[in-house]
Amino acid sequence: MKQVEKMKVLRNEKIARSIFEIELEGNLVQHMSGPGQFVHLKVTDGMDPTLRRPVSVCRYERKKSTFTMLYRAEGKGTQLLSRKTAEDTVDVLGPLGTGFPTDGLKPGSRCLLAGGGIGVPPLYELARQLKAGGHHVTTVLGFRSKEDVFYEEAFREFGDVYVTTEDGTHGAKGFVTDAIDRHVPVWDRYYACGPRPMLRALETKLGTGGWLSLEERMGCGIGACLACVCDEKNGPGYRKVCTDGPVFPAGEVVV
Amino acid sequence: MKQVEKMKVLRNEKIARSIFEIELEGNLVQHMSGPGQFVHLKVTDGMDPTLRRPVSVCRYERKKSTFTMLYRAEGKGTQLLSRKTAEDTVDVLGPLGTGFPTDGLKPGSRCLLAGGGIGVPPLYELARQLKAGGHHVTTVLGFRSKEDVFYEEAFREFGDVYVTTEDGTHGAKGFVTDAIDRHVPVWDRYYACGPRPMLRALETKLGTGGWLSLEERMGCGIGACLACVCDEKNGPGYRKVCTDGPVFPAGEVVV
Amino acid sequence: MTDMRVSLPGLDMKNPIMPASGCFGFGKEYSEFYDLSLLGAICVKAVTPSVRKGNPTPRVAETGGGMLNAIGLQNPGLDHVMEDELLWLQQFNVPVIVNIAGTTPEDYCRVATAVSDLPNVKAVELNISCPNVKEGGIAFGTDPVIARDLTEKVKKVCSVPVYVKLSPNVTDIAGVAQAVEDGGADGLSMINTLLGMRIDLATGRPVLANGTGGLSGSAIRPVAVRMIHEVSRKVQIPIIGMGGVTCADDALELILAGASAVAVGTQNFVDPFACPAIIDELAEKVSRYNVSSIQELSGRSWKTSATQLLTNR
Amino acid sequence: MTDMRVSLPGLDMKNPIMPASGCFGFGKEYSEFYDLSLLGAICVKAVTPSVRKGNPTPRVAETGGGMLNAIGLQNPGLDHVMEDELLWLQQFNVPVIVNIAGTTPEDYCRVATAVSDLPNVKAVELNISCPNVKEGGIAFGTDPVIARDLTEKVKKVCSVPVYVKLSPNVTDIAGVAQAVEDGGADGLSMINTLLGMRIDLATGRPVLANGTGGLSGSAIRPVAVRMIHEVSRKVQIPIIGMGGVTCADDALELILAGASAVAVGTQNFVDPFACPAIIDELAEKVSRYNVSSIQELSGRSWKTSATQLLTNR
Ligand SMILES: Cc1cc2nc3c(=O)[nH]c(=O)nc-3n(C[C@H](O)[C@H](O)[C@H](O)COP(=O)(O)OP(=O)(O)OC[C@H]3O[C@@H](n4cnc5c(N)ncnc54)[C@H](O)[C@@H]3O)c2cc1C
Ligand SMILES: Cc1cc2nc3c(=O)[nH]c(=O)nc-3n(C[C@H](O)[C@H](O)[C@H](O)COP(=O)(O)OP(=O)(O)OC[C@H]3O[C@@H](n4cnc5c(N)ncnc54)[C@H](O)[C@@H]3O)c2cc1C
Ligand SMILES: Cc1cc2nc3c(=O)[nH]c(=O)nc-3n(C[C@H](O)[C@H](O)[C@H](O)COP(=O)(O)O)c2cc1C
Ligand SMILES: Cc1cc2nc3c(=O)[nH]c(=O)nc-3n(C[C@H](O)[C@H](O)[C@H](O)COP(=O)(O)O)c2cc1C
Ligand code: FES
Ligand code: FES
Repeated sequence: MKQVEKMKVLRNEKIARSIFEIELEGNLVQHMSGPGQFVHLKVTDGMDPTLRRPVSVCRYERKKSTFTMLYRAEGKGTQLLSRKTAEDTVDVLGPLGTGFPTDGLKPGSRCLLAGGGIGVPPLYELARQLKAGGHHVTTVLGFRSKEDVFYEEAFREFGDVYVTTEDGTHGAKGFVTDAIDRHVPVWDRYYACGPRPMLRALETKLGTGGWLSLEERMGCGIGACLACVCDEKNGPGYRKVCTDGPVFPAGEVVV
Repeated sequence: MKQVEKMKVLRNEKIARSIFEIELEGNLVQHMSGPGQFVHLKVTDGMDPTLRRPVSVCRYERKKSTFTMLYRAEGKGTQLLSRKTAEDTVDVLGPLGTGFPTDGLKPGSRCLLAGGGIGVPPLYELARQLKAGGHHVTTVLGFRSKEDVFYEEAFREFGDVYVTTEDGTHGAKGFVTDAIDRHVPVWDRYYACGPRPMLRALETKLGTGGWLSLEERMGCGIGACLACVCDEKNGPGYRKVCTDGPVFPAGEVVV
Repeated sequence: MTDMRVSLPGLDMKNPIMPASGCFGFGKEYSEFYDLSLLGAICVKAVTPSVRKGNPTPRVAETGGGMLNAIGLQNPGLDHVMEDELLWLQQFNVPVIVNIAGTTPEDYCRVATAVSDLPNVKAVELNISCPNVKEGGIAFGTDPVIARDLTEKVKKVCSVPVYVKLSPNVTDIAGVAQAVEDGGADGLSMINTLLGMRIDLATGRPVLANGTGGLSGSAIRPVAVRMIHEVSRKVQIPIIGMGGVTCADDALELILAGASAVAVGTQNFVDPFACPAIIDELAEKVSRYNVSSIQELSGRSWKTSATQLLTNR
Repeated sequence: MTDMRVSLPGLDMKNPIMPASGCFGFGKEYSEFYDLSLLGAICVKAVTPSVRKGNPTPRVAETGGGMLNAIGLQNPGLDHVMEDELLWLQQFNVPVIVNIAGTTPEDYCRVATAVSDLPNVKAVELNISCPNVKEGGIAFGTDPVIARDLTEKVKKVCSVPVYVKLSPNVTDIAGVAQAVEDGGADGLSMINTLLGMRIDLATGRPVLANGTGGLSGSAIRPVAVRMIHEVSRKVQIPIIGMGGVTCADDALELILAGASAVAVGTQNFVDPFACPAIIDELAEKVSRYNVSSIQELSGRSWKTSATQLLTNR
């Protein structure tokens, strides 16, 4: 069930260049139903900025009624969010969207997780749940530069981690696709989240058998305004990123 | 010299129904040149609300570089201001306007100060300076109701104080003009600040020989936009409340 | 307790608040948040005879105090809307207004004829003001002669009252309003979005794939107020007001300007509970006025001279 | 360092930023804050042949993301402006644009003839778009034929280049723009304010004594961008863009849309240092683009296809 809740900020700290980690507490967490969902945030009481901001759930703890997000403080909304401190509240609409499926996998499956930049966060909860489900997780993370890298160690808890940077200042120089070529010859299913060019490259290289998480500009976040549509790959129809997605099977929609 | 300065909030507390007292610290105080001036406040970094808010200087301490304002938290801007806490900053444009003159008075003059509601604050610094200048101060304050009364004791420091409330819940029932009738038969000069109907009544009753502080909706606050004009009483011209005023000699402009 | 009911041609409303077309889909998504029967009415997304895919993305952009959209009238087409969406809405005790768009008068007539047969469709709203499509849409709304002609044609075939939704992107909105009144319109809806654009500073190109889009939200409320104020003085038919309503005070402003009912658009995206929240708050606010029915407040800004309208304040 | 100079008919500007008419008086007040020679140009408050008292107060009202004003062209009249204000401005090394208003073409001609004799007056701007006066003003700006005729008349008598300031309150702004271009205008200024209104909920009456007022500020920037984008493609003369500019990014947006220079209005009230702050910030922002002169960015939104314009980001 989708909720609107003023959730309490437990902490909000910078973990890499422009990247913040925020933890919120509230009842809404009870409704989260798996990795890859997102929430739609109103960061101020006033009307500036006007629209909510969609941000992925990075991890959630149902027992503690808390969840964590990682976000890049760049524009007006995310910058305001970065100024929130413990005891402040954030108006959260969520949980929203259809996340990464973890069912239908044979026990002990080899899962490849590929994340680029600020697309990395939702893969964390995914990795955790896959590992808990007895699967093997290999994570490939791509960043621009050394200062942008985050959560490399966090992912190591769940399996092998390969990091690439575009300028080679950390990990291997290149893109996630290069690291996959080199280190991940086989996998049973792949999951990816990141910028469109990365998703396109992955889909081309790895084909179907994977799941892609998309970003699109949003209005309502709940399926009513039709701002966030993407086209069906083979057909005249469309999908809404906010409700049908943000996660789609590779090959279903035009990335 | 007019300045723009991010001034530090020292304290900000409620002192009556919807009425707050805020103390700010900064270099701008050095430029204040007498009672009755005002400042133009920007209460947020963003653009909501758009315009600055004019608020009178209630008292200032040049040595400590601090000044105090009293304001009614009612609309969007003043409500945001009321949420500021110590260590926050407020963007202040000022000091602005031409305040109450205290010169030209014979030593030991009897000064009548009449304030209504949120028009009371600028009279405080005036009373202080008049008293320091060796004059006799009598203050008449009018409020709606008991809960709205503030600074009654503060003014007692400088001389007699008579309070009226419209509903009679505190002091005498009635208006400041009633209290003047009853208690202040003679005076050498009067000063007034409050709602227009009060100023009109005072001007009619007391005639010239006084100074009135006016309010008007403002744009720039510095004389450029012509939002805040009032008409000359005897002539085709006009005056700008923000620069020629807010204080005018009784009889000069149409109140 | 002030009477909050509003009675307009075809529409017996419990209160004057409805969602604005295109900002509420066909209601399903918001029914997950509250009972749609609470609403005064529901105005659904624009319907065209056949399915329409709309514009490429990005379709929305944020602006100071508002947003731009260029959805482009995406909708599943008349048949699907009739069989699925409007049928589904019958479970609620709320009048439905069907917003209609098209590229020819025949398009409008076809949709109007079909939907006006449904028991819960109590009125249609002719969208002659959509700025986001190349053909039709806004073209009908900028020329008074064409607007009147379209209204007449639809009136002939439509068995429920016809509201015409006006575009603010005109020199003389009162002229268009009077023309559609002459054409037989039962009411007006105003305003649709203002044509706007944002440019992405990184690419140097418009943010919206469509280039221009429709500006909505707080930013446009003063324009809506002045247009409703102007038009309501010149026509006899009632006005459903919209444009930047975010709270009960905003709705009241449009009503005092001359609107009889108020539609809430963009604010639904900010707060999914916007409509019921405004309905509750409005009842509380209106109780402070010295009126027995909210209808008495419509057009008070020009019907009576300045008086302290509020009883306690 | 990118070349920030901009050269427009009559105006050799150090940078593309100037205060907008009516938001800067005749400069005196702002000269207390900074050296006016820093500005690209100065556009002064509207001048009419004789003194004008303007509208009653309240003359301003705040709105979501903007403000309304109904000053009503108050000004001390041509003689006083010539002898006092414009003379005083000669001490600064900055071209002056005189904004002119009137109720007849003769009014405009008279002021234009007189002020164009002054050495520091490098251009005039015909305000055919003031929404706050009953006669003249906006009437000249909504009819292309009248607008062209006025432009022609002023061109005949005026010895400096003539800019015409367009009203956004029209169905077809490009039509008006083309008409004044045909009439011989050397440049365009756009946009003036959108006609708006606010109503006081306590009294039920308009907040402004004048009823309606002109909407300015962030709220209208998307409308300015789309109109500049549209008009700049259709005319050959340069555009001074304005409408909701609060920072260098906003100015850049108008330039990419098609403006050659940018005027800052309402933001001067929010921050008296707005113009010099934007000038500094703009130089820094523009240095990130791969251009040698800021003039190359004008109209890039439609002159070139989508490319990553920024060199580093
Ligand atoms: C399903 C989903 C999940 C996301 N998860 C994350 C996450 O975990 N961490 C994170 O940092 N970011 C995430 N994003 C991107 C995030 O929504 C944008 O970075 C954010 O909206 C930008 O807001 P701003 O205030 O910084 O920028 P502004 O420039 O002020 O934004 C202006 C407008 O554009 C929209 N916008 C700008 N960039 C994007 C974008 N990339 N995607 C969608 N809308 C955008 C904003 O929402 C707003 O409406 C996600 C986006 C989607 C759709
Ligand atoms: C010279 C001067 C001195 C003042 N001194 C004080 C003071 O010491 N304490 C105090 O509480 N108030 C004072 N006021 C009034 C104060 O400016 C308004 O109460 C305040 O601007 C209202 O802002 P808001 O955000 O509460 O209201 P909103 O309703 O959000 O205001 C909307 C707009 O209307 C303007 N406005 C509303 N009421 C007034 C008003 N009465 N006068 C001028 N503009 C108004 C606001 O500035 C703003 O532009 C003074 C006004 C002037 C002109
Ligand atoms: C995303 C979106 C889609 C819209 N779609 C339609 C539509 O299909 N038909 C229509 O008549 N108006 C449409 N509108 C206009 C609204 O109904 C309304 O007139 C406008 O948004 C102003 O109201 P607001 O400021 O409350 O949003 C749409 C507006 C938005 C924001
Ligand atoms: C208080 C005020 C007074 C104005 N006076 C004039 C004027 O005299 N002549 C004119 O052409 N425009 C006038 N304008 C319009 C501005 O020059 C400008 O076109 C408009 O405000 C949009 O820019 P902005 O959003 O940056 O304010 C005035 C605007 C304001 C806010
Ligand atoms: S954001 Fe509104 S439908 Fe997806
Ligand atoms: S507020 Fe601008 S002139 Fe007084």
